[in-house]
Amino acid sequence: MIKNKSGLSLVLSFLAVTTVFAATSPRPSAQLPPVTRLTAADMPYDVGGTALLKWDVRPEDTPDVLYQIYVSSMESGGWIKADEFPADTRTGDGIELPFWAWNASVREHVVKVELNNFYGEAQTTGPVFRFKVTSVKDKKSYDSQVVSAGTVSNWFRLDRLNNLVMAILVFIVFFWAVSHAKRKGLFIRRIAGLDAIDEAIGRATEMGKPIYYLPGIGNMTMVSTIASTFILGEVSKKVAQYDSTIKVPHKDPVVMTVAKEVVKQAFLEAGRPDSYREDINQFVSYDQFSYAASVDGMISREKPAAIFYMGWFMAESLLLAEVGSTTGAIQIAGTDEEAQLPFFFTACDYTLIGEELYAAGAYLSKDPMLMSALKTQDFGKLVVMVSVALGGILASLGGLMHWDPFTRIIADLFKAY
Amino acid sequence: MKLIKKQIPLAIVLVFGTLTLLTYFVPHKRSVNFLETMNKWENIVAAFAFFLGLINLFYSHYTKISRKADGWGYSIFVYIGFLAIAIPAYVSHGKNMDGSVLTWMGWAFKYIYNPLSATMFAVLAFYIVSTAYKSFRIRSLQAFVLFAAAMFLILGNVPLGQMIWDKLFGWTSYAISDIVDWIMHVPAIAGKRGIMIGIAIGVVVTALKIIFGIERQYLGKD
Amino acid sequence: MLKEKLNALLRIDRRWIFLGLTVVLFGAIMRPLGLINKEISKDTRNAYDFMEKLPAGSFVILSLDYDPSTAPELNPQAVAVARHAFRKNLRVGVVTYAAGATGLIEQLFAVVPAEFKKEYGRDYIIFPYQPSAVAALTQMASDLYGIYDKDKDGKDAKSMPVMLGVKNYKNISLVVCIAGTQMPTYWVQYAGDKYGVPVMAGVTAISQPGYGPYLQKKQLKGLLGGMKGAAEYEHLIDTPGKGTSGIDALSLAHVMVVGLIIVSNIAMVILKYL
Amino acid sequence: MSDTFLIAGAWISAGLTIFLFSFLYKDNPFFKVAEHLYLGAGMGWWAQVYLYGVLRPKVWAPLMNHDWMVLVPTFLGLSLITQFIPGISWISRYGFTFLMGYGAGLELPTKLATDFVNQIGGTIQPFVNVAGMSSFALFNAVVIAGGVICVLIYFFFSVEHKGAVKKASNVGIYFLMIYFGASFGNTVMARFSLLYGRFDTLYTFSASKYLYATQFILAGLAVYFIVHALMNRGKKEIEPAQ
Repeated sequence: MIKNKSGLSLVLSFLAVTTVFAATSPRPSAQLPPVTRLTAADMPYDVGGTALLKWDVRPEDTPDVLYQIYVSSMESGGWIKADEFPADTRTGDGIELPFWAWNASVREHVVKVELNNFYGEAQTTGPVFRFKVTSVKDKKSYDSQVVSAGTVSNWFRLDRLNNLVMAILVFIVFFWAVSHAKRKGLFIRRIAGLDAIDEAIGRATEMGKPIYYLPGIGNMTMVSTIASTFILGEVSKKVAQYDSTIKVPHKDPVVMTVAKEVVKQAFLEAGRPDSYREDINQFVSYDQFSYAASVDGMISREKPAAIFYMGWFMAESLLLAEVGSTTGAIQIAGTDEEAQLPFFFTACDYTLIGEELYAAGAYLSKDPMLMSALKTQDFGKLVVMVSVALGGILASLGGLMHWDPFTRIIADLFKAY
Repeated sequence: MKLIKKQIPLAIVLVFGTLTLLTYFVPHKRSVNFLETMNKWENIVAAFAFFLGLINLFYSHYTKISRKADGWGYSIFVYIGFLAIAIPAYVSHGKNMDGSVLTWMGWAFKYIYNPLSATMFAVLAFYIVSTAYKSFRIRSLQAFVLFAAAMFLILGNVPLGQMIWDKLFGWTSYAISDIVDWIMHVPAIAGKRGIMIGIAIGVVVTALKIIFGIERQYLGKD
Repeated sequence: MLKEKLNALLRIDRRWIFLGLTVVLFGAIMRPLGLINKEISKDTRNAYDFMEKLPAGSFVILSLDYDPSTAPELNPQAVAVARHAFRKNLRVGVVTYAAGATGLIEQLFAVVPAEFKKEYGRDYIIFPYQPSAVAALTQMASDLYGIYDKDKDGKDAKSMPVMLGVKNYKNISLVVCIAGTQMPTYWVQYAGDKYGVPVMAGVTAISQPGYGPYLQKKQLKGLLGGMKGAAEYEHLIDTPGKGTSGIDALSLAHVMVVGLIIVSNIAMVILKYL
Repeated sequence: MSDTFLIAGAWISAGLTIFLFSFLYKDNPFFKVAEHLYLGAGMGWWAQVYLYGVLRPKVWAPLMNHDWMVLVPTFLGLSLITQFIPGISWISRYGFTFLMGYGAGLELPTKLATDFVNQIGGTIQPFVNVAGMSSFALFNAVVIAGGVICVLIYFFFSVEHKGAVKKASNVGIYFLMIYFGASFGNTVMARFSLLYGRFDTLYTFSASKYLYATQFILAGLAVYFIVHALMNRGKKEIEPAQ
């Protein structure tokens, strides 16, 4: 990929300069040797238009020395100043690339030259450009030899390899989980909040008061709503068994149609199809606050024994949970909307936090898709736990012992480029 | 028929999903050009998605009026509200300002849409106060920790709270802003990061399911 | 006897509490306490320092994605940040991905640039709303004119002096996203992490704690949170505005909330154990 | 724009604000009217933004310049709308699958980078400088790393929570509680700020310059509630949410 046409001249000048260098090593400060062993190449892993110049770090690289980079598109002359910087800066470790894609050496100056800044973008990828580095000290400048290179459009971001590996791992684990879930089922621990559901339904039956189940204001594409309908199935099955009553007010008509099916099925499975009534599910309002106001009214009139809030809730959580708590009902909530969790947590007896809601849905339904998604998430968490624990220990070890290349490897592995 | 109804759409999602995904790993000019075309297309298609919401709202209130459902009279105001903005917008050719002078549309924005939109959520401030009084119950150690963190934040956020802290706990030599900064930058980060990582994998799995046509709820029923 | 009274106190009609809040807050607006927020959080200071260090003439993107429903919190932030940018003689490009924001943006930029004698087209430019934030953010990595070819009035953007030498993220020194939506996350995810452009944000107080992980990892260079963030930034640029007066007015109401929680819980404890 | 219109604007603005607030006393027709106006006005505003800001420059103008490539996304976009037409609603799948494919393809690797790989990196990173770190900074780094692990254990569903796992997950809950507490505390400020914004406007409009808009409208609404209460005296009113 590197179109380096300076090979021969480079060797020649190298020979020439090393002899000079050897002869006059303790030189007076006014004199500065020109830069040698300059190479130009294409910047890897990019779209093109950026060239990479490298040359060795020298003992003369003090802050008062300046390097100037010149670029030209012509056979001779036509130099444009592309960059200028103090000689003690810009080494190989300044380029942000991981260890597997880049050798970050502090013994080398590395400078990226963005050709697009000086030439039209269409002409920068492909043609050969010429470069030279001029060292400046005390207003005197010393040119290096001229090297040339062209840039190309690359095909792979090697620096993003860690991301690709992780993506492929997630891919494999997910499809493995799907096939396992379908054949043998997967283990998911029982969610503590589910015990509270039984207790709440039991109490409602004793008191002879109704149960409210609010499926949130989300639509059927949301994982939280899907999980909520599975939990609704389980709750209504228990309700049917205990011969208690349940009410499910809705904001989304599509969710309502799904919920109707779910409740009907649950009553059938519990052997009580006779107690199923169409008005268990009722549509209240399309509008968030009107919905909340109407449901608040229903709750404060009927004073239910238990209220479930499961699904996607927004600001109305505040209005609902407060009224519920003042009626003295047992309240069990579950949502993945973080901003609402504090209100549920303070006003309810039990709260399923975020993924616990999905897990409860998966646990109850054994739905292979929910299960495998959850399993893949668990896999991801495992990766994080192990990496954080091991990486933390190794990084501090490396830090204490000053093994810089070692700590760099750890840091690079967990960095997105 | 199944081909054009189902298989081609699923092929579209597979092909466009995979190609767009690959642009992340392929820096080549062709990949950039492809992505640029996709960006422009996506931007236009997404614009039409707005009309779904518009038609949905108009239709649902139209049926309410035509069926004379409960409170159908209010539904008329949905159309009135729409026209109250749309007509001035048409008159002002979609411009808010004419130099430094409000146009009709700017006026409608400032005095109709702005107060409505702002007040809808300002109402919640009242419910926060009554929730704090009526249902914020410190029932357990967990709830107490939540309460304590909230307390530091509430006091630290306002100057009067900072003064009260200094009066009562000034002797500890910790300013409340130090404590708030610590809460926000140490334990809260751990909590949020723990939630975030699980959700990130969930999102990745969902994206995978969409690309491979496993997740197709959004297609609707046949 | 005490128990009955306490019970009655806890069951008080919530409209009395509403009235209490109205009195406390409206009173504070009519008669300000005059307290000034002096404690500056680390994140606000980082944001200020980052902007302060930019050389004059740098091109900065202001992504203003809030509609009237969160404007009282976020508009003061936007005003303070815009003032700072103009004072530093930075070039400002305004974008938005919230349709409700367009009117607020025009009202804001009808006032603030004039304070610094800044001219439209030379010192700042306002781009029109775009429906797909992800597409626009991705496009700006290679060629922003692919989507932002025209400004809000339909004039050619590329030929304006303010856009001189600006083509993609490589020419953009900073993105400040002030949003009541998920936009800061999008900026981090689709621009900051992916293409390496520095991003900082101003967000509502509700979402502020959620951005901690991005701040710790320096994916966000700084963060203003809610009205307090605005007040802090106003203090740093030494130009008090709506944030400073607002946070003062909120003082009493905040203390009232703390008081209510404590009083009601003490009452509960007495009812339960005495 | 003349003063008359500004005063009219103040009255409308103050009126709509107070109508929405009247919900706090109880649900009433004024609130419902304002609420429905809000839905419509929001759509009206969005419609004009899309029309003048997007469709005209992005679709209409290129078509006028014979840029036919725009037709592809336009057809995909229009296909979305067939969703409402029974029988041909399947056409909308073409638009939806394009949107979903593009979105999912872009999101997958970037989400992994931002919320996964970088978050692991962020947790480990402080330990690299362990040698030159203050003991407090080291303590914080350990708390963050330990906290992240404990929270993840709390959300780990593949093993039963017993013994050490249960202890760790219990510690995880406390980290979540601190996070939620911080978020609760800040929510208070956020909601109050919005209310402050509205009250500030109402206060402005209560000036004589605006002919005391706030006071008059408040008084009018109070009269309505009193009259309404008097007229319904004796009838058992359905108690609204208390």
